Amino acid sequence: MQTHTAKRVEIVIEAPLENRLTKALTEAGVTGFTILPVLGGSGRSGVWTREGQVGRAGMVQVVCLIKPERLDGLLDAAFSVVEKHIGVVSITDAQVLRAERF
Amino acid sequence: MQTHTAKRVEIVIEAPLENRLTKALTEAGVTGFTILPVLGGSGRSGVWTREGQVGRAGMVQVVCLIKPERLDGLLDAAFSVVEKHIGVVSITDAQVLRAERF
Amino acid sequence: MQTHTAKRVEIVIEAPLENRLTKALTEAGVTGFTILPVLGGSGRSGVWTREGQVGRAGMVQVVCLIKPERLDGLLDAAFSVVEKHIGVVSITDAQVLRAERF
Amino acid sequence: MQEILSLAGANLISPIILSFALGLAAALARSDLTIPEAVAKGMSIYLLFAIGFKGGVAVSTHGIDQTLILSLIAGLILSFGLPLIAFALLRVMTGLSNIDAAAVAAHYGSISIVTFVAATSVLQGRLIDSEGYMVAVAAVMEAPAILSALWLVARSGGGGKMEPGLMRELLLNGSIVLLVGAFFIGAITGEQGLAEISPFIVAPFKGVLCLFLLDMGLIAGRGLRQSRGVVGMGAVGFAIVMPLVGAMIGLGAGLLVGLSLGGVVLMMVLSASASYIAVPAAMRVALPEANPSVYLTLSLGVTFPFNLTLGIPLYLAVAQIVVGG
Amino acid sequence: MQEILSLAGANLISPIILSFALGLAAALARSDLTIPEAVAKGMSIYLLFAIGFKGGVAVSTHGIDQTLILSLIAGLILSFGLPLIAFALLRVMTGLSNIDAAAVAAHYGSISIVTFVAATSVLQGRLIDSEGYMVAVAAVMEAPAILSALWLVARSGGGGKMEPGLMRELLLNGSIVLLVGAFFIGAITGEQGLAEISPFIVAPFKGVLCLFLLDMGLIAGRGLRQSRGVVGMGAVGFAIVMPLVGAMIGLGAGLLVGLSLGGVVLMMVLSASASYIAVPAAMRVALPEANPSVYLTLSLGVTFPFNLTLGIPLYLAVAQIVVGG
Amino acid sequence: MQEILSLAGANLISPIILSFALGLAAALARSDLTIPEAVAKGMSIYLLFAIGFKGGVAVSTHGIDQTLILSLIAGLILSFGLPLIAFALLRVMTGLSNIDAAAVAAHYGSISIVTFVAATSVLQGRLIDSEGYMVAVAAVMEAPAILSALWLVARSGGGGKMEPGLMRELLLNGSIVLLVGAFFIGAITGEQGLAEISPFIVAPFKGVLCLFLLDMGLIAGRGLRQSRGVVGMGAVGFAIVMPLVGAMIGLGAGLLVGLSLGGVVLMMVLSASASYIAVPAAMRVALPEANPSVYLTLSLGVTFPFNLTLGIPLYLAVAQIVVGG
Ligand SMILES: Nc1ncnc2c1ncn2[C@@H]1O[C@H](COP(=O)(O)O)[C@@H](O)[C@H]1O
Ligand SMILES: Nc1ncnc2c1ncn2[C@@H]1O[C@H](COP(=O)(O)O)[C@@H](O)[C@H]1O
Ligand SMILES: Nc1ncnc2c1ncn2[C@@H]1O[C@H](COP(=O)(O)O)[C@@H](O)[C@H]1O
Ligand code: NA
Ligand code: NA
Ligand code: NA
Repeated sequence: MQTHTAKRVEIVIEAPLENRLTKALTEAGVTGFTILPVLGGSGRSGVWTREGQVGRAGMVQVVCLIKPERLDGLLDAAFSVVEKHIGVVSITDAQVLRAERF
Repeated sequence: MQTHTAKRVEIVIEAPLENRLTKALTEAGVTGFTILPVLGGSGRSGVWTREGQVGRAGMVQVVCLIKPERLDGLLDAAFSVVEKHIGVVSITDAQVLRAERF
Repeated sequence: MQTHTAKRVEIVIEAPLENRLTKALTEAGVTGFTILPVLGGSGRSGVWTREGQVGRAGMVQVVCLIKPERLDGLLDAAFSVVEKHIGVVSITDAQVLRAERF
Repeated sequence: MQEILSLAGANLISPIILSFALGLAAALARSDLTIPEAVAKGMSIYLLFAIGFKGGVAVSTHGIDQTLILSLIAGLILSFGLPLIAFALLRVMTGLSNIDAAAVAAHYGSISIVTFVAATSVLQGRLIDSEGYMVAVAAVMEAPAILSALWLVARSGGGGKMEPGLMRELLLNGSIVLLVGAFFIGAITGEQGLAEISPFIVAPFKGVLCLFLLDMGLIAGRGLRQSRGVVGMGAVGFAIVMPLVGAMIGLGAGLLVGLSLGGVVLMMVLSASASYIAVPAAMRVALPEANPSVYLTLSLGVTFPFNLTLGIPLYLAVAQIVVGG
Repeated sequence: MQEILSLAGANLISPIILSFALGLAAALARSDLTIPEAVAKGMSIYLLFAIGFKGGVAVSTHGIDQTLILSLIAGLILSFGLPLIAFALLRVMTGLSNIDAAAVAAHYGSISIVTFVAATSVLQGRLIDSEGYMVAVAAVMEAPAILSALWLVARSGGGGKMEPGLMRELLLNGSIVLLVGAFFIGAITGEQGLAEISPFIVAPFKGVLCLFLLDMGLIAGRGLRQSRGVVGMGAVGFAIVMPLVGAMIGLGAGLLVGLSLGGVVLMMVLSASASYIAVPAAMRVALPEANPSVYLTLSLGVTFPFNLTLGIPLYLAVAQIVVGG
Repeated sequence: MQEILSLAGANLISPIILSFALGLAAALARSDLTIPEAVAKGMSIYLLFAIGFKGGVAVSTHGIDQTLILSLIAGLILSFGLPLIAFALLRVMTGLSNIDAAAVAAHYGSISIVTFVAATSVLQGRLIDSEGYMVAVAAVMEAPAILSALWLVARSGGGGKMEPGLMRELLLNGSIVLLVGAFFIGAITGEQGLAEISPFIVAPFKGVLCLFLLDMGLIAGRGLRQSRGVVGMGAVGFAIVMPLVGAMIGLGAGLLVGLSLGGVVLMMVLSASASYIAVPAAMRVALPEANPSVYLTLSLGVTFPFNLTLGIPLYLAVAQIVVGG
């Protein structure tokens, strides 16, 4: 089956920043993303868990599949939001079906 | 530690199609998969979120690790379900422990 | 934007083992990880779903981004926990922003 | 007319309607107020269980009416038939494609159980009795409309073939199973069963309904905000005309079958209401090319609030005039 | 006999049992009816809190019985001892491996709090009092059986060593902490505390129990569907014989300790019931080689419904004959 | 003094406080007891809806007091002003950075709705009436403190500029919208609306509050366990002194405005309490450099339990002495 080269960017970011991140991504021309819930984690700022939380606590993982040539725009947009905040960004090489979608 | 080459296929698909997808995968000889919840996302068909939904709304992410030689069969099976539907498919090169499992 | 080579390790493991895994990882010097919920899945031990479960049932996915040179330590630690249990481990090559964090 | 207005006015300032309005306003103002998916699903399970159970108890108390079978048959016919009328109206009033029109039509043949519950609540508030088995009629009306819609699409050569397994899925749909199951539990355990669990399923019912309608308002508002421009004025007009047409046909059916005043009102409400939970999911499987924004906006964004606020009191007033009482 | 049957009959048509049956039937028919995990967990937290609290209030009202300590000790001994009997029975009746047999045995030494709750409900329905601290006995019986099972495995050289930290995890298990904690809150705040929150923990209790049992039915049905062929007839036989054996031993213990009729019944029920929440999770840590399908199918798929439907009325009838009353 | 102690004693053994203590103890002992996020959010939605609604009904019954507007203005001024006092205290008592101190100050200018609810509960238990619109005062006090904190940071050149959109987010925050919305629904539907849903929002209220406080205890305990060493003794001292200072200022404001005894107590409680839901999320957006462990430990780990256990009875006693009654 015909596949196309793409980048898979996965950003773990604090939930209160989710809207700002997706807005920045959209403004940078990212046309699609998927948001996964996160149960908990650990990092330099300590251990945390979503259990029992009431407010907009915790983190989410935003996944974007994009054409490789759009990666830099996306990373700039993501970085502008993640910069001062807690969170991690990873990029992997991927193949996608139906390239017209990205 | 000894690792083995594999493909990691991640399919974001509408929740009402989940059963059909996993059935097609199983019929194509895929022996294992993991289903992750999805909170929301955005794509050509607009923005959506799982919050407050009652029915089988929203999407899920199905993750399959498979031997590279089984990739084509899997993609054919996945595509037959995803084809007319909303959803994205990405493939990344991975290493796995315990190859006998895939 | 400057990125750095890293490994993305994704471990699907039974929820009752989560604490033991993250403890082993921490002892192996892994400084960060993220835990994603899992809805269900299928493997050699059959099909399962989280729906309606009451106890610490089901599985979780632990994601670690690490410097490549720490991969072996991490895999040894992970394997010591996963070994006798249900679960899968996959490793992909990734790029990360802000290498000082890993 | 005077009476209809005062009825509608009284209806409009009930906590239930105001909760819906609050959700709608919050979503339109882009507040981050949300109800977790699990809680929303939990409330819907509670409501289905309670309404089914109470219907069953009513049947066990009042006995099985001769009209029970007739009502079920009427429900079946309505659910099969209303999509055809809806489809014809849509062809006249809107420029929707065949497939979109068929998908919308399926929603209007099926029912909204929350609208049904709200109507029951209004009837109770006015001490009007209704046949307990109307719950079973509601269950019977959930799925057939989908078949009619698929037939409409197939007829015009547009695909929409019956997926293998879809039929079973439709009939064993979670809400139908829960509603019918609870109905039978209520019918078997009767007044005694009700006494055991009524502090759970009767007393707090309206309060739960408020929070559930808050959630429906949030979802409807979010949908309206995102679908600006997706549906034209014609489609919006349809979403108000169709419930009126449906209600009139339901009125006829209720009279023919010989239902009580309350039963007639509920038959009107079932016919007038449009699904927004079960049918959308089925459409994603059976008619994936149809645009979800269209049918969700119409059924949840227009018809649902219309029925909730103006429709129910109107149908009640009309039924009172026709049936007397 | 006559009486046992009529008791069982009355028990079978209670909303609680019928809700379980509905869940079971829905899952076996592959309906997509599900209850969200968070809602199921929420209901279990509610039930544990309510049952613990009410037990504590009962103790604060009736005072601490001389038999309290004896009952706790009896519970400990039963939980340690029943797995040995279960293991022996399993060796005779089934071809399960040592490890699988030990894992199953752990479940039967521990308890099912929902079965306990259902029994309490039946007792209340018949206006039979029971010792409030039986809740504490239930808590005490949760964990020891796991140690016996590990010892059984270790003895036969099959690994199953005590993982570091497991002991603390078992004793500070969420359900035990909640049950015991609520028990103390109830004991401290007494009747006055109960008055404050009884519209929450008393009135709607049975209704919540219905929905919870609906969920248990769904899980049990799903499990049964997936485990066809995993457990043989011998194992199924064990899952019916073992509760009977357990109940008889519990009867003896209850009489020895000097419990009231209600207390004896509850002791029988605790001994007869098998864990399907806490112990399975512990087994995944301590005996990962044991097959979860086997122990879940037996404890949740066979023993749980058996106790719920036939077991409880049977134990009650037997206790009434023996104790009188 | 005697009386304060007995009041505090009675307060300490209420099911609500003991539930909090249970959660705290369970988390500190590292039990795996947790309440699912969706259930916790569901309970908070329930509590906000109920408290808002009841406040609205009280206003609709007792009419709008002259002091309503004055109270709202007092609330605004307190929320803007208290952070400045808190900041000054923090500079004196602790070595926190400007940014951390400002972030903590924001929490103490804002309010804890659960503390408010617990105080209402204590007042009701003592049959002391209070102004229904104090709920609206609570809503008004949620957000302004955040602006003061940002101003404090900006003044010292430390960034903390007002993010675009943050203002709208703060005002349309889910809890504010729900609280105010339910308040209006209650005010519009009045006693009649309350009668319809009181079995849902009145009767089980305290029980739900118990489980919610169990969850708060779990979170607070988890936080305390993880933040050992993060906050010094000075900061802990601040977290006990600041509520006392806040309460005294609230007392003055309440007297100036002319509130009833109950209203004065609630004004004290609002001033004394610190936010741990809305403000932390806003701080992550507006002052990401501030350390969440510091402000969460102080507001949820120290001030919240202090107010819940000793603070409320103390404030009530003081108010009774000053106001009389
Ligand atoms: N190396 C890592 N791998 C995966 N997730 C991480 C990693 N480091 C941090 N995270 C996630 O990002 C959150 C914040 O990280 P930090 O900013 O280091 O406190 C953590 O709680 C984790 O969920
Ligand atoms: N480029 C993308 N990257 C990640 N997820 C995507 C992307 N495009 C679409 N999706 C996901 O797939 C769903 C449907 O996409 P679409 O069919 O484009 O509307 C979206 O709501 C997202 O959850
Ligand atoms: N090939 C695979 N790809 C993705 N997930 C898998 C795979 N195999 C197993 N899993 C996950 O691991 C769980 C246990 O697998 P197993 O030990 O094979 O029963 C399954 O239920 C899946 O969630
Ligand atoms: Na209809
Ligand atoms: Na037992
Ligand atoms: Na304050």
